[in-house]
Amino acid sequence: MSLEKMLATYEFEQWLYLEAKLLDDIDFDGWFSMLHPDISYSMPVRVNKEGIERPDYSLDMFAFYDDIELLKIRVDRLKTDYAWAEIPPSRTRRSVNNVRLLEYTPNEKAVVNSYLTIYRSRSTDIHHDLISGERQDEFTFVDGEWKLSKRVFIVDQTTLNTRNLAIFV
Amino acid sequence: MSLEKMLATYEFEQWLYLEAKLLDDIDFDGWFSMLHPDISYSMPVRVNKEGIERPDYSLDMFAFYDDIELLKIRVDRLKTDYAWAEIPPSRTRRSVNNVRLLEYTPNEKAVVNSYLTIYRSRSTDIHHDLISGERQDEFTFVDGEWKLSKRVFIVDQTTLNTRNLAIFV
Amino acid sequence: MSLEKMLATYEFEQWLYLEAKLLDDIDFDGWFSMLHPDISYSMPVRVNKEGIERPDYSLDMFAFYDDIELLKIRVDRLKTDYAWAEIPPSRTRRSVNNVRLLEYTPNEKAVVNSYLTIYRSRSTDIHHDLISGERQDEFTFVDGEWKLSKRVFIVDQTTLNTRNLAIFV
Amino acid sequence: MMKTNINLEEMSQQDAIEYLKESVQPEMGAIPASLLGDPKIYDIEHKKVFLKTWLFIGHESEIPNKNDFITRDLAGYSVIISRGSDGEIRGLYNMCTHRGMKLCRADAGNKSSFTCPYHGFNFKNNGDCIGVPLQKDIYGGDFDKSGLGLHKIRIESYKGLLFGTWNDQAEPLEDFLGEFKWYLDILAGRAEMEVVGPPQRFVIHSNWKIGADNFVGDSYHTMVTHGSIVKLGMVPSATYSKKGYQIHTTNGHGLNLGTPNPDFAFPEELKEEYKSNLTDEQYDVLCNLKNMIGNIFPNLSFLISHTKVKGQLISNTSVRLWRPISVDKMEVITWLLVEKNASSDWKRRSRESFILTFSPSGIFEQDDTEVFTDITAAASGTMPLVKQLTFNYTMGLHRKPVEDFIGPGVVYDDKFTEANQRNFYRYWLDLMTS
Amino acid sequence: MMKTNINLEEMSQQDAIEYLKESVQPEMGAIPASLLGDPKIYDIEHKKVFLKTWLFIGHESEIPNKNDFITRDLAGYSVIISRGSDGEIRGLYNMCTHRGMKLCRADAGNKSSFTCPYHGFNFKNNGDCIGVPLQKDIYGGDFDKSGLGLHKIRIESYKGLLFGTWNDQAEPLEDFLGEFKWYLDILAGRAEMEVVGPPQRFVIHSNWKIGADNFVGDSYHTMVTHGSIVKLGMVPSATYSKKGYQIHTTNGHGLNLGTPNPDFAFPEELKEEYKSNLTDEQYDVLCNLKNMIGNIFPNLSFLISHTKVKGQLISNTSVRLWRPISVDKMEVITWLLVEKNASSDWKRRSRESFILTFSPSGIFEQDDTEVFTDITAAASGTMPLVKQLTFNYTMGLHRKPVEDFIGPGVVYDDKFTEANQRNFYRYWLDLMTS
Amino acid sequence: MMKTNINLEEMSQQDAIEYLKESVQPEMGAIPASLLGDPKIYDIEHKKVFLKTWLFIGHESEIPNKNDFITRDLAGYSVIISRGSDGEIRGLYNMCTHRGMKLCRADAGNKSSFTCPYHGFNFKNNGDCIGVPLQKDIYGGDFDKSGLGLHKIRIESYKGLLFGTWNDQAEPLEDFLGEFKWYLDILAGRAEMEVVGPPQRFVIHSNWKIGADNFVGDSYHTMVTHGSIVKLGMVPSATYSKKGYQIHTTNGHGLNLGTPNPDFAFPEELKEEYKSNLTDEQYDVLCNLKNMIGNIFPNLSFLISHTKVKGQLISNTSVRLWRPISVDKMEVITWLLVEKNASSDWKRRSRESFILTFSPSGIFEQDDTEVFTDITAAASGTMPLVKQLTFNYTMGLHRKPVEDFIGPGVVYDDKFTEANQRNFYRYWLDLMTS
Ligand code: FES
Ligand code: FES
Ligand code: FES
Ligand SMILES: [Fe+3]
Ligand SMILES: [Fe+3]
Ligand SMILES: [Fe+3]
Repeated sequence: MSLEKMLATYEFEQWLYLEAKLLDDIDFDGWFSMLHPDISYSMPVRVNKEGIERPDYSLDMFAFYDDIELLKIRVDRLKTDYAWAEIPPSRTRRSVNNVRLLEYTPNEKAVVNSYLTIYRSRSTDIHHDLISGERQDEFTFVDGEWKLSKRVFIVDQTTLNTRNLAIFV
Repeated sequence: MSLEKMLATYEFEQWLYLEAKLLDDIDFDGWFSMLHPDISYSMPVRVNKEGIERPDYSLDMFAFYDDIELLKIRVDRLKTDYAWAEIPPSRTRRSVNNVRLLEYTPNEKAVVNSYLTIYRSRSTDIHHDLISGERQDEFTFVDGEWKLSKRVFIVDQTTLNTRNLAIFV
Repeated sequence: MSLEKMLATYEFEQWLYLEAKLLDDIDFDGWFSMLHPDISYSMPVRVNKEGIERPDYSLDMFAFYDDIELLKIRVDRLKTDYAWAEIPPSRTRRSVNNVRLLEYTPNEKAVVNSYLTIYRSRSTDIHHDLISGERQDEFTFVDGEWKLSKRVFIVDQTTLNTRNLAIFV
Repeated sequence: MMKTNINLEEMSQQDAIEYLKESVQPEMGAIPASLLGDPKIYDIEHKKVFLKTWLFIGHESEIPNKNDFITRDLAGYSVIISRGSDGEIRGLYNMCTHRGMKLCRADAGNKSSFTCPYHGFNFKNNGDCIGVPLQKDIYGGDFDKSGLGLHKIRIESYKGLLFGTWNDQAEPLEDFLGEFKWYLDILAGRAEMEVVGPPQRFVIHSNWKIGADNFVGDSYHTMVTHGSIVKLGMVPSATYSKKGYQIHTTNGHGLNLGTPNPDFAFPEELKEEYKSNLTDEQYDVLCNLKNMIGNIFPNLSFLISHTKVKGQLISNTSVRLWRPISVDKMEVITWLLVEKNASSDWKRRSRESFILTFSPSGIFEQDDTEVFTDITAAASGTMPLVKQLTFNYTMGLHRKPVEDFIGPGVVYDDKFTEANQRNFYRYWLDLMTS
Repeated sequence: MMKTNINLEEMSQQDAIEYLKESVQPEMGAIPASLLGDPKIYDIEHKKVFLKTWLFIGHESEIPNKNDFITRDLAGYSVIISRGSDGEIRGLYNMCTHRGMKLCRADAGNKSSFTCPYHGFNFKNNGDCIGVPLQKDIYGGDFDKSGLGLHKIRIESYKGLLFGTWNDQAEPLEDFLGEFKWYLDILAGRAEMEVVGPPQRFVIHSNWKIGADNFVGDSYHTMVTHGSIVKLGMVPSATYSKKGYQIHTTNGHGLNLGTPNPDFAFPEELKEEYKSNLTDEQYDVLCNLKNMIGNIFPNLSFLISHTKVKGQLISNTSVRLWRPISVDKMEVITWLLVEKNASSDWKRRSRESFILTFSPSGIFEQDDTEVFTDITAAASGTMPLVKQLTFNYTMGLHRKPVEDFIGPGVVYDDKFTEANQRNFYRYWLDLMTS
Repeated sequence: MMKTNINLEEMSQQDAIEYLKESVQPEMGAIPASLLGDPKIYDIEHKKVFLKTWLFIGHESEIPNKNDFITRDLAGYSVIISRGSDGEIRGLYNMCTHRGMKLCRADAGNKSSFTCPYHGFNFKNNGDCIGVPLQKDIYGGDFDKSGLGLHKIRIESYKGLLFGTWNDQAEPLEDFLGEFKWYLDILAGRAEMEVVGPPQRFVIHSNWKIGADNFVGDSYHTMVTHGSIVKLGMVPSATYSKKGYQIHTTNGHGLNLGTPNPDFAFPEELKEEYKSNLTDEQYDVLCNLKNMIGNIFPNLSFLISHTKVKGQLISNTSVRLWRPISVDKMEVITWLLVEKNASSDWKRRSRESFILTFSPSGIFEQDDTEVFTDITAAASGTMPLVKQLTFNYTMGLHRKPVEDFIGPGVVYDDKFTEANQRNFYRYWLDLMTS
């Protein structure tokens, strides 16, 4: 197993951990600064097929289908005093798992696959929500930093069991 | 901390992540090809003891107690059109955690301990199952590849809170 | 990304995995031996704020606020035959995630941030508890070993949805 | 004053209905909080409303071809909506008539028949039982398969909108919709419309009526609940949502017409198609349409929204079902509708604006869900009954309807009124007490 | 036709029972779907069936030695099954009689007495209260410990199978089993049997009766539900499961006897032991036994299965409890039984085949669980009542029992009939309406 | 003997109350297990007890400044406890009177008014409705805001302890506390007390009464349940908890006074403050106080505990609410109280000992939670009713109260008696049957 590949994997693991920390700490600007201006950020609708035919998600409908402009709108909105959905913010915990480096060109491009479990606790509710899924990410290297240039989040439910997606995946 | 040990740990982390991905993607043949022909694959029944005496699982009864032949039967079955339990397949997510390399002889043998959480969402049910436990794995090196030669899965429940084990652990 | 930093991160990941295993295996002495005599071990009460002002936990009230002496009392107690809360012990699984090395002075001091999810199954109850939160840890190097000298556990609930904290976080 | 004697759980269904007659006073603008939180009322509602009225189950464009099918929920039960080999659309209870197994577990597909996983009985997609393994031998000679056809569900459609009902005596769909059809033409019949992708689904811990109530008449909340959107400049002003008409018809249906609109909210190139599908009056409304928000009783809300995204105006048309799961829980299911003949770019932008504003991640949607959840919690349990907590629906009670509007129904020339909610609860009460 | 007047929740228990008398018609093969989904029926069932009849709680071999004990669930309550120092087996409610604390929290162990964690009252494993800390001082002189003995549960056993009941008036176990004992001898009394390890436990969102119904008489589903096994060649043919006899006796018990079998399904070397434990007729049945699937009313199903694993024939004998948790949820608890005197290799292979086929991971088991879950969902709620959905249990109604079978009970010479289910629901109805 | 006729679910509320009158016999020391497990009793309890009596909601020191507020639960509903700009403390139902939205979602803060997130109605922290967007226009001229004030909750306080009630007819708090005030003075009035930080909250699957019962009179369990603490030498001996007095007054209140104490359990330097706040008799009790454990009916337990931590004696004073969530679930909410004028070191050590012993991680607390959970499970469902399971509360029935104690109430000179529980259940029964 190549040391270089391990180093690279480690780097993206840390990137994803930092991203999770910023989002869990409600540091939306910090998170936004990790995104590539050409980012494509999407979350397709998951469906029940007849059998094992794949993919079992939609290519036409999405819970997120954003570019950098739309993400900016979401971030700006969350910073107003009227974004009731997250006032006060949910207590979220984004556990990143099973990080796999699929493609890697040093200082240029990387394709990373990982699992995500979001624990969400809100207000005085004693119950929590769990959002589970897979991230198919692409990173582009810009001025010495890796930026997220593509994310597809495959959620593991056909009906989302959380009140909204006022949080990022 | 030795670099070699880290590299080896990383290698088995990646092995387990790939295994998880193949199972979550319903690629049973891909998964089967990662198994050693002499594999012992078991899941003992967990019990409540009087106090802290260990082990708190049975040495006589198991939810899985398979060798390669029996695993082949399960895989073949899942590929028929009559394996109703998984038609359509559950949406599973196998998060692998706390990977520890306990023994390691390069290009020969390795003993690996890890934690597993399986998130399972089925059909239109808005609720999910969680299966939590520990894997005690052994790997054998064959023709340049590590194959799983032993797995004991210690589940964290005395009563399994999922409808069946039509999925692998 | 520096190899040295990766090695160090790996080392603390393994430290936390070992700690989890000892606690999940009810090896309290083994766990206690990983603690620094000057340890500060605390878990503040989480609260709902008006908006996004942080921190959203108390600086005055805690579910744990222990030093080595108090932790010793807890460990000794759990070893008596009267610690009913954990007779028989809960089946716990401490999944450690998102380990980030924030500060590091070789053979001296380290600051580590990580996520923790505790799965807890008890007696014949078919339901499980999940305890989610963040660990802010500090380690001190003593006679060739890293000892935990500080832990702050930020739990992700304002009302703990588990019957007690007879388990360590 | 405490009235501890009130306790719906204690009451018989008839007593509870009597209580509703006394306490629910739509025309006075007085609606008891317990309507949103009491389990007994929810149970009666299930029988008197959801097993009796027409309920939305999908759009014809979701099953365009012969033998296409979708499985959908009808009042808590899975039904197969199938287009037969004869092109006809039918509804079948998705349960094998032999011993109750679920026949089909896919959300959608194409099949001319369904085989049961339990004993292999086979059913044509018109419901006929066409195969019973070893029938002669095990059921004997005079066994009659035809008695084992799948339970049929009445399905009727209007302008592509498919509705089903468990009630064999239900009035025809068009009668149920009545004058409201005039507005549904604009929503769903203005052009050939098609659904984009599968519906989105998510769960809110809310009573279903809060959603219907919000869409049927609550333009007023936009200023505050959606204040963040105003801040972002996506809608001109806080009172933007005030201008227009609030309209309701019989059977609890109602909508809010945002108008005028300096811009044409729809694809220019389709104007001819619109004209061919609408009357001059309807087309006139369409041309001035800024937005249209309403609810078809009981729980199908709809929305035409016209917003500026990335500096460009774009509209999106959607319908959403507030599907009750329990007294304090619902599944929200949303469909995006687009003009089939619109440009792919326009469709893409319409979807983009829909996802941004009214999908589960929608920046309008998400603040509403928070409100729905908190209201439900506040209305739950015994105290609201004991203390007789009552909500205030008197907004606009002093207003008179206008006579000169070109469309049917009772019309107010200002959207800030709760006349539509009063109309919604009036019909709800009529059904509950019928 | 809609009968919205039907609403069990509204009914008194007596009304509900009247409704059952009318609607449940086992002899006509008509069973309302609501029997599997209605909470009210479930509540009555708990009282009229589960608090009244004998229920399986384990096997004598699980507590072979003096002072051995196991804790088991009896109708939703933890009981201690203990073998006293006198060797006698007793059942005790696992609740301290002082103030209700649970006495013992281990699944199994060896103890002659139990001390309560709350105030330290001590109880002998025969239930006697033998210690009260500071008794004289705090309870005064004339306090009588003997009144504080643990609540005793009636326990009786047949061929090692232990049953308990909350009903002090229940008829003796052997009377309750009646003629069915003849077959239980073959199942559990053919040799000295022992349980292998602890039972396996898992949860299915299913009404318990679907499991009992499936095992008591449903050989028919094997062809389809378990079609995958046929594909794998583990059973000869799809109609393999048809050959044999379906048998039932009084009190709802029933089984299906797969026969003939060219091979002897059990350890050859134990033939003498079998002979010594069985009558010639029973031994004859054993020799031709291919499989045996049945149910002891209400919820103990059993199974002798003979399959080819790794090219070698092997049989396994198991019992399984469908323990109700709620109307739509049950815990399945399975025990593997083996001949104590069989070779360790035979035991190993028998366990292997059991785990492969009928454990939670069992390739038969898993497809059944899917069916059980879906049927339960389809039968839930009010609609099945309102629409009077009825399942069809007419299979084999045209058949006549055979007279010449060597065993007792009503016997059909073909397993593809629902006579056993009709018999099961008839006794269930008798209890419910008693 | 089985009495299957008993079935509270079947009974009307009135029948159930009759059943309680017969079966609950506090003076005989007989309490049916079903009191802790029956849902029907829980529902009645909610109305007859929790919507009627005074309930603890916090401490004045939590809102020291003008416009400070906290949100707290009162019988299942969120209320705002606010200190007005006039310094007065008020309770307001945290629900907008317009259409039911929750007004405030922070646990605590400082605000003079609250704006609703739904339509923007604005309310002063005295409850007055002071703003309605566009009021004149949309509600017309003669609309009267004053009718829309927030629902007021009666709030009264004693020695800093704040209580609220939904019952407008409830007797004044001081009358309700009656003679028990004498002891509350020692608990909460001995000096200026303040709450440390926010309360701690956790959930136990237990009926709330088990907690109240345990604190009101169960010193006896300490020997066993908390045997581990004895082992650790944190308390002198197993019977340590026996010495002292058990005292109860009217309305179900009761406490246990551990005494004598060779050491002074409180900060020496505050003796003057204590003297100035207490009568000589009360001060005398304080000086000899070893511990004090009790319960203010229904569900506020309190505790003064004096233990040795790290070789140093230290006391901590806390109150805990057993907040019912359902028949078998409660939220435990605990507050630590310290003398405001104590040294910061003493406060730190008092908090340390509180966290170690009675926080969610407390080494006393955790063993209790296990007991509470198991008792609740054993008392649940129908069987305890059918079998008439009854708990034994006869401890100390043979004892006579002492006459010479300096404090009020019925006093026993030994803590090992269940007189207080009998008194607790007597008042509970009076409320339930009133
Ligand atoms: S249940 Fe469908 S074939 Fe029997
Ligand atoms: S409850 Fe068992 S000793 Fe008191
Ligand atoms: S609900 Fe509060 S302003 Fe309307
Ligand atoms: Fe809105
Ligand atoms: Fe089967
Ligand atoms: Fe205690």
